[in-house]
Amino acid sequence: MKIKARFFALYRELTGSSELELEVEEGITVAGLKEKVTRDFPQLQGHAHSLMMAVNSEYAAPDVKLSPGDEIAFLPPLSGGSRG
Amino acid sequence: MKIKARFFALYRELTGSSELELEVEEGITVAGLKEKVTRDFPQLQGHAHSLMMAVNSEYAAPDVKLSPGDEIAFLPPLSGGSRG
Amino acid sequence: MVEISEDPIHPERVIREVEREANGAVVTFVGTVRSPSQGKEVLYLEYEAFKEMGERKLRQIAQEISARWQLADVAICHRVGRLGVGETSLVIAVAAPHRQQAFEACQYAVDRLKQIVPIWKKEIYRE
Amino acid sequence: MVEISEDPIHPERVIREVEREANGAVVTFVGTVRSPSQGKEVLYLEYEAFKEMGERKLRQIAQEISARWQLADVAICHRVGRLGVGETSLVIAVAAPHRQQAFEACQYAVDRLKQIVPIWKKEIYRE
Repeated sequence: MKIKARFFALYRELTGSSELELEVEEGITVAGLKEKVTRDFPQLQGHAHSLMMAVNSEYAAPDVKLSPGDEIAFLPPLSGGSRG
Repeated sequence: MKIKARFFALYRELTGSSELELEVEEGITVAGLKEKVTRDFPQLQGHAHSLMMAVNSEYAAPDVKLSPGDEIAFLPPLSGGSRG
Repeated sequence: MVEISEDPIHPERVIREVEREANGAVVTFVGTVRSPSQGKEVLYLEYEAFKEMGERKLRQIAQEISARWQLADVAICHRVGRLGVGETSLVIAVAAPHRQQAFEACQYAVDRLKQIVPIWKKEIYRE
Repeated sequence: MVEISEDPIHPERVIREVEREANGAVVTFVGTVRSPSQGKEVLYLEYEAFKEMGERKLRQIAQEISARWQLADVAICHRVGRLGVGETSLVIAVAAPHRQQAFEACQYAVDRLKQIVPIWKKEIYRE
């Protein structure tokens, strides 16, 4: 099945992509996709521990199963707001 | 000696004056002036307990002695700011 | 900057007073005329101040804040005269390098203003 | 009203969003780009957002506040893109009948934003 991966900030810079369409096996989980993507982009490996993931614009636990057409976002540690 | 008395808000309404020049004895204290003024304006008597006084734009204790030309303000309970 | 004046207050102008390159956080309190009040519909409100003393006390509050929360900048404007419902009576802006200080100091300024600044309010109700 | 946008933010416009006749107190947080930061002179700053999710999370924060502090109105604007030193990155305005609620809820909104809203900052230093 096809899903869409989106990379932000540091992950966009490391992968060189902001958006990718990926072919993955049916029933893959969030954790499974994370594993696959860090295999495909070894430069992400040092950052995998701080990675948060969102499915269709909502934070998702590692065991959530993906469906065709899902949009999965790879989110580095947040730093919104101001320094104050 | 001459001093200046100023009345604000409720006290201005009760006395009908915002400013009065008063002749008082040398060495009179803040408390002494308060007594004299509540004698001259009996309508202030019910409010004397909540009265704050300032000498030359600074809160003053009852035992402070007044000097010629001092400006003494009679201040009702404060209600600045907003209701919030 | 502290001010007691009959002119309408623009919060943005007050905020701009305390913005400095070193300050990351500005916390602002805006007080507006509310209706209903005490169960009654407010027509308008009259604020009266002992202006000279009031501005002196506002400066004192700003100094107290600088002493207690180092590096905090404060601006306070209180409007007096006749104010309609929804109009702004008070703006306090506090800037500090860190937001925790700015929140604390702004709250302190509002509390202190009610305690020591000689300003009086009269609510005029319908009927 | 919540918004993540490249346009400059006007605090007064955000404050106006939450003003209601029943609200006496509006507490506002304004975040600005600071320099120096971590001992280095900041040239400018780049904010990047996952906009759809970010605005959804901002709406969630507004709902959390309405649930916890009854009768509180919230508006949040976060700017993204390139911001110079002194420019406003964030404005949060919270209005409530009483100031204590407004202060607490505004502080909660800033903390929560840093926890859950997908926005990233990059500081570009001189040299």
